[in-house]
Amino acid sequence: MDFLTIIQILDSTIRLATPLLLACLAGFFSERAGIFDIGLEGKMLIAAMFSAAVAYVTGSVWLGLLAGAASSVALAALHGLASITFRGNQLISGVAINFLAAGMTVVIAQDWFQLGGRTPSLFGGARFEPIILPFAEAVADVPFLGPIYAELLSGHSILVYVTFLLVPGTWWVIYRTRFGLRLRAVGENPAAVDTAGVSVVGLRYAAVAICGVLCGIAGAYLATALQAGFVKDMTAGRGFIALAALIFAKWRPWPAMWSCLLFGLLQAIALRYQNLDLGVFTVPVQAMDVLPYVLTVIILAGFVGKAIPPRAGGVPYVKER
Amino acid sequence: MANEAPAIELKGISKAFGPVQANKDISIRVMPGTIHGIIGENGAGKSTLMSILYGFYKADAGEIFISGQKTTIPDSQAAIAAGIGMVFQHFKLVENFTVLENIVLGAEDGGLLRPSLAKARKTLEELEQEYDLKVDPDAIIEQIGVGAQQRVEILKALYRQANILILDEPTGVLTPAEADQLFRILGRLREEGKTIILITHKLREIMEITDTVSVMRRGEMTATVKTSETSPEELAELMVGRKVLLQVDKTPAQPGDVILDVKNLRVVDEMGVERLRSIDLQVRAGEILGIAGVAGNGQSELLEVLGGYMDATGEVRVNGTLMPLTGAGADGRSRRESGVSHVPEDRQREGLIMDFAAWENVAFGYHDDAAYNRGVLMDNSAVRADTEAKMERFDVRPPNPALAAKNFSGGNQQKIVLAREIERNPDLLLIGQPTRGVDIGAIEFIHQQIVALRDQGKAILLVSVELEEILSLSDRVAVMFDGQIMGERLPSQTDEKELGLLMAGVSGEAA
Amino acid sequence: MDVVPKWAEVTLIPIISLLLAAIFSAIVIIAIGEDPLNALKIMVQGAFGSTYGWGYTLYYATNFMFTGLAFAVAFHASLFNIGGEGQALLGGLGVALVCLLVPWPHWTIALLFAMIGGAAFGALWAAIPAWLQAKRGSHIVITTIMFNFIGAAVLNYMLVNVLKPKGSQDPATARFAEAVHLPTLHDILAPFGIAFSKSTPANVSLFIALAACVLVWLLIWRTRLGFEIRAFGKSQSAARYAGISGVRITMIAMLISGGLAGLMAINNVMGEAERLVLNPTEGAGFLGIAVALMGRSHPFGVFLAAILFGFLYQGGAELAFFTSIPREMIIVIQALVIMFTGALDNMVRMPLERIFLALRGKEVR
Amino acid sequence: DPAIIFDLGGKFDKSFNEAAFNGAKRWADETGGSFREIELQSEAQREQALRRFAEAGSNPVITMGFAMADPLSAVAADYPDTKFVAVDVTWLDAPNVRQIGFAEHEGSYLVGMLAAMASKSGTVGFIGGMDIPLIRHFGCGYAQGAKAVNPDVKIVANMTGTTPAAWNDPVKGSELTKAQMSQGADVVYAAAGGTGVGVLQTAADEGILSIGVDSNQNHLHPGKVLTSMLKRVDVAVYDAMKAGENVETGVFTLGLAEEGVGYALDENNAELITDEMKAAVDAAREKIIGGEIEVEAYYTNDSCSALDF
Ligand SMILES: Nc1ncnc2c1ncn2[C@@H]1O[C@H](COP(=O)(O)OP(=O)(O)OP(=O)(O)O)[C@@H](O)[C@H]1O
Ligand SMILES: Nc1ncnc2c1ncn2[C@@H]1O[C@H](COP(=O)(O)OP(=O)(O)OP(=O)(O)O)[C@@H](O)[C@H]1O
Ligand SMILES: [Mg+2]
Ligand SMILES: [Mg+2]
Repeated sequence: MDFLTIIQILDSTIRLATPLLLACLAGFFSERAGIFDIGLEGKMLIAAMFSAAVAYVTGSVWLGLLAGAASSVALAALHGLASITFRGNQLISGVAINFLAAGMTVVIAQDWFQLGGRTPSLFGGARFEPIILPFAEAVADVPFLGPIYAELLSGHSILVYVTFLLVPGTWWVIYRTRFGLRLRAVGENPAAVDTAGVSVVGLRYAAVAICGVLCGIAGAYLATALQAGFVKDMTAGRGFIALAALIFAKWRPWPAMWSCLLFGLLQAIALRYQNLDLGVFTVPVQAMDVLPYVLTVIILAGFVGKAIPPRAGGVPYVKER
Repeated sequence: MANEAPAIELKGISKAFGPVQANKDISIRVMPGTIHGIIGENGAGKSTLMSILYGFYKADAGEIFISGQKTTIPDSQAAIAAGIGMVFQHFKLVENFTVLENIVLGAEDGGLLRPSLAKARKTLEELEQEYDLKVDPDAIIEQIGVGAQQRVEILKALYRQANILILDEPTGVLTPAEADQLFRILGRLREEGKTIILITHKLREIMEITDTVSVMRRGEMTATVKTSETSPEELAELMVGRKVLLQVDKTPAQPGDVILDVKNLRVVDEMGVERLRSIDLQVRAGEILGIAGVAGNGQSELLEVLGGYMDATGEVRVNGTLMPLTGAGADGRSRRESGVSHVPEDRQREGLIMDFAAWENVAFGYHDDAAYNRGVLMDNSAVRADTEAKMERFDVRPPNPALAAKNFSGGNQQKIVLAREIERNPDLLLIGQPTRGVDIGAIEFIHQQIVALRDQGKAILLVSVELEEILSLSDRVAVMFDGQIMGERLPSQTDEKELGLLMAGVSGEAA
Repeated sequence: MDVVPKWAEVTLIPIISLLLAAIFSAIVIIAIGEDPLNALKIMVQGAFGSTYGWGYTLYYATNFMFTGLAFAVAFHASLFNIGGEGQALLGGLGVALVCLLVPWPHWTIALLFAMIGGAAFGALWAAIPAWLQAKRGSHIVITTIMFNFIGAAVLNYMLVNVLKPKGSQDPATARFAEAVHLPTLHDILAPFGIAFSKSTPANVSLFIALAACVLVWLLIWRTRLGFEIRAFGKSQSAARYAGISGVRITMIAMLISGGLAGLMAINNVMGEAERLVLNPTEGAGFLGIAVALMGRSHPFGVFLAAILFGFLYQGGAELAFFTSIPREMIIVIQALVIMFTGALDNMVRMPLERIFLALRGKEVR
Repeated sequence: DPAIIFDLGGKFDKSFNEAAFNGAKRWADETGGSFREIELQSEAQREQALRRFAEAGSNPVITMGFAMADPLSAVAADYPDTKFVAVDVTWLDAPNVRQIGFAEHEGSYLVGMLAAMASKSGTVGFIGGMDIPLIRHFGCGYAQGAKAVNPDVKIVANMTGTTPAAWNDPVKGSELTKAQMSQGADVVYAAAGGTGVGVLQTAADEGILSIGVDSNQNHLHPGKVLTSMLKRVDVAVYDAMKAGENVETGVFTLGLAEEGVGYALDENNAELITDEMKAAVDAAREKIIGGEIEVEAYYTNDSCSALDF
């Protein structure tokens, strides 16, 4: 495997990891506040649809992003209504949201565009274009560092850079601000937050809303940066992988980034080396296809200890019945 | 002084939880600079009333006056603003946060954490100095003892500049020394003019420290008296509605064969810390061995090892048979089959399954018993019938086998566990903290049951942090400190002071 | 302690919730320019209006009973088995191998062994995540998600490279022999003089699913093992105290769960398709989660929820025959039903509680 | 009236269901007739839909996809008066079924030739959807065509996955395209449903050529899609509907000769296909029709000599 291949695989890793990381951070905020969310997938999906639809209609990808985030926040609010206000089962609510998004995206897109639940292809200002970092071309020929800068770091859409900046951002918010302290506390012991005079409901809704925004960006990234339009079910299970990454990272921001990158890397490798010929026999395509999942299980079993979720996670806060 | 407005005045407070009327038209006045005690049976509505005052629950009816001002307290924020602080019966701390983080939570200055924490650290030092409330600000809550956790709760209130401090059963989890220290602190706070409401089941504490005392029964306030004008006996009667024996009534023990024989018992935890260091002890048939000690000195581990669910090395014999201490056979079930019953220290975490009905909890651990089974299926009606019988014998209220454990008061939960374990007719009964958080009526009953079991010739190992309880129940007392037995005494030949010293690790000879 | 009486809890609340789901579905249908009342009529008619409709409704419900029960059993041990889909896929492989490899003389024997094969393969697919959870603490949610993907790949490999008859274009096994075809409801009911539609896939597996409901109920609520499973699920610390082994319960609960999911294959693979195709489960494993949660993990609740989803599937298919409502609309309706009956049930319960309290007056404690 | 049953992908799959829908619509528009339709959602509905339409008197009943073969074999005999038209099925023994197969490998052969001729790097790519024999069949013909032009051509082939999600994962399609580019591919052929949208998009973005499938996808990125492998399902459906109840039954394989498959040439890709390329491909087409060139079908041995899967 030569150097350039490695660069390309890593480049692919970054693209594949970005939507995972956004969704993972979204889940991070929600679950750290004690609201479990298996509806990441659905929120991403609806955001992908609305961002592409609005970007197409207005010709502005930024308006698309806004619309995507808004639609995702709307589903997040529904989740909040069910799990915070009405203290419902958070898992059921998440399942319902995934179904709702899978159905609604196609119904709406079909109603609007008559393209069988697709949106028309986006072009020009309706898409996020890659950003070439300064001097990328100039230094491209510098050995070793040149390609790393020009090929690997440069040339992604702005959302990629934003996403990776969100990791230290999230860390800072969670561990260095009042909001973060309260958020973590409400996921561990909401009664402590309540008796300290802070609104549990308010905090949880805030967390769920942040989750919605981040899922919205993830969906918009898929439909308007990586792709040029919405195709039904285009999230293809990424919300669930993000959830796995979150558990893998034990609900911490930096490890979340590393685990998303790991998942991205495994996928990138599997995509590049199908039918791995080992001389003696050829590894079938199916085996390469599941490599990321098998490795996840092995890593989980071998290296990661017990992951302890936020203690109040998944449990509605009831102080009197 | 006389015509000063009361610090707190509640008028006609009522509160229902669904069909349960927890508080019914309650009025109360507490003057500033006094300590006001509230006593009452489990489930009488004490905690509910205080939670209303603190804005945790909303009252259905009634008015609250703070320093003569009519105040509405819709949430805890408002209570804090009105200068009220509360230490709940079950602490409201974030277990994996540091002490400092718990203290600033909700009382931060500004959006950034560092300045808040720095300021809190300074204030905390001053408060520690002023009230002698020692805690390490950087310790993680779950790693410090309950006593320290309670100090954190008090510091939390003081940090919010509370003038009115409510403590709900603060001494339930404290050692005598810790309790004494708490009362010194409360005394100092009173001197400063702060108002304190103290809920407790311990009449001794009421008599010792309060100025006035109110008695609650079944959601109503039945009496408010000056402490100096009443007696423990009178209070107990007001509370329970009948005469209560405050002393355990028992005959001298008649020890028989050695039932439990422990030699060189050691436990090392996952972190490599030695929890038990070479414990040797024996319990004979027909005697109660009391283990005294500050919580966290190995008593819990001792009970868990004997109960079969903590790995250890050494020798444990029951009725002369060697018990496996690791691997197969080292579990609660096998231990029960060997004639060991165990009333665990923490009834809500271990002794009971809170979501299970009472009858399921009565079967819990004994669900293999032939009497509870018919072929491959469990005989639920047999269990229910047995539960009804047990509930009646142990006066569990309400005597409803279908009610979930979580819906019983603490005292009644404890009675369910006791009924289950005692009625098994074990050779050896391990019993931890039998009366924690239980009202005096129930304590009297539980103590009688334990003594009766001893008189049937059973061996009993009693672990309690209540020295009074240890002294009145045990036939012999062993004191544990730092995983070791510091010494053994006969209750008739020792006193709380001597035991207190042993508990603090001052060895027998020096004491 | 409960404010809302039991009869209202099991009738009034679900009915009002379903009504709300129907209202919101109607709004969406109106928004895309169709007639909701007509749609409802078609769905109810189509699902319950004939033995033909019932046949399909019950066929789908059978699938959901198996996967719903599978999830419920693990859930009682507080294990969140998202792997029903993969376990049911593998169960399909087990059933197919049993049916293809042995020339069975009669369907009864074949069914017995197919049940063993399906359950064994399903249980096997649950065993690894279970063991990892019990021994290594690997989070069962992740491992079962991963095993769903891995299971799909295994099935794909087996079908494309091993089981597909040579030269066939269809990545599916050969058709099972005539002898292993299961009797349909038509065949079963005919001797009793009941004319049941001949052309529906509902088959004898329905009775096995119903039996599974009863057996699971017995297991969970009437046996020592079930008692231990529930105890462990409610409080691991108490289970430890009582000497209930967590490793043992985790393994057993997951094996039963995987086995039940694998059993589903007798319905869809052996009973309906009579061969193994790619993606035979079609999400029934995932829907089992919703079914179990809506049924409050109680076998009878699972049964009712399974029928409800069977209705939505079959009614939805009829909708597709007679209207131009897009098929994704059915998914939306399902989502709304799950949402209102499963997650927003308190929205109905809370006002009802107030009403019942007012009706009842207070009792003093 | 005729009826049509779309396969699980749905009638707007940008692929063969959509082609069928277009054929049906064309018939309806031209004749003013109407047809009934259903998009399947589950396996169990296959048989259900067949019976439903047959009992409702629809004739002919047109089905899409090889997966209908099995239910048809069970149902067709029950409705001897109904004609069934099965697209992508050629192996049933049923007198009242018109079975239509397409020689996808022949069409793929032609686009394979075009790919090899258009490639400057000598490496061409193939991206399949879910790994099933049908898709391997496409890939096998493609590889043979490419090798016929340039025996040293390197063919990079990938499948998107092993679950149905593989048909709707354009992101993975993009990544596969980029991966194939890094291995030198400068023309990629996508036979991957919705995933292909991502392939064509990325190829266009990155400045390489792509090849569409089933219907003419040249217009999606004018000047950047080299060609599309046409599978004239629309024609097959249109013809069947037009023939109505009298549709001829039997097995029909539509290859190059019948114009059932082919490659798309229109104003969008006119500049990409030089006269020499066109001449070479058309010559090969004639030879295939004439039997001089035999394109190996993957199904024959479940293997492909030109390409490893
Ligand atoms: N959150 C709650 N929801 C429903 N009912 C409650 C709740 N808290 C208390 N109750 C009911 O109100 C009654 C009064 O409870 P409360 O906690 O005030 O008693 P208490 O006097 O503090 O008892 P204890 O001595 O055991 O602490 C109880 O019997 C209980 O049934
Ligand atoms: N959420 C609740 N729902 C119903 N009853 C409750 C609830 N919370 C508390 N209770 C009841 O309130 C009463 C008092 O409970 P509380 O929380 O004060 O502790 P307790 O049971 O007395 O425990 P402890 O042993 O710590 O004193 C009990 O009857 C308890 O069952
Ligand atoms: Mg209380
Ligand atoms: Mg109590």
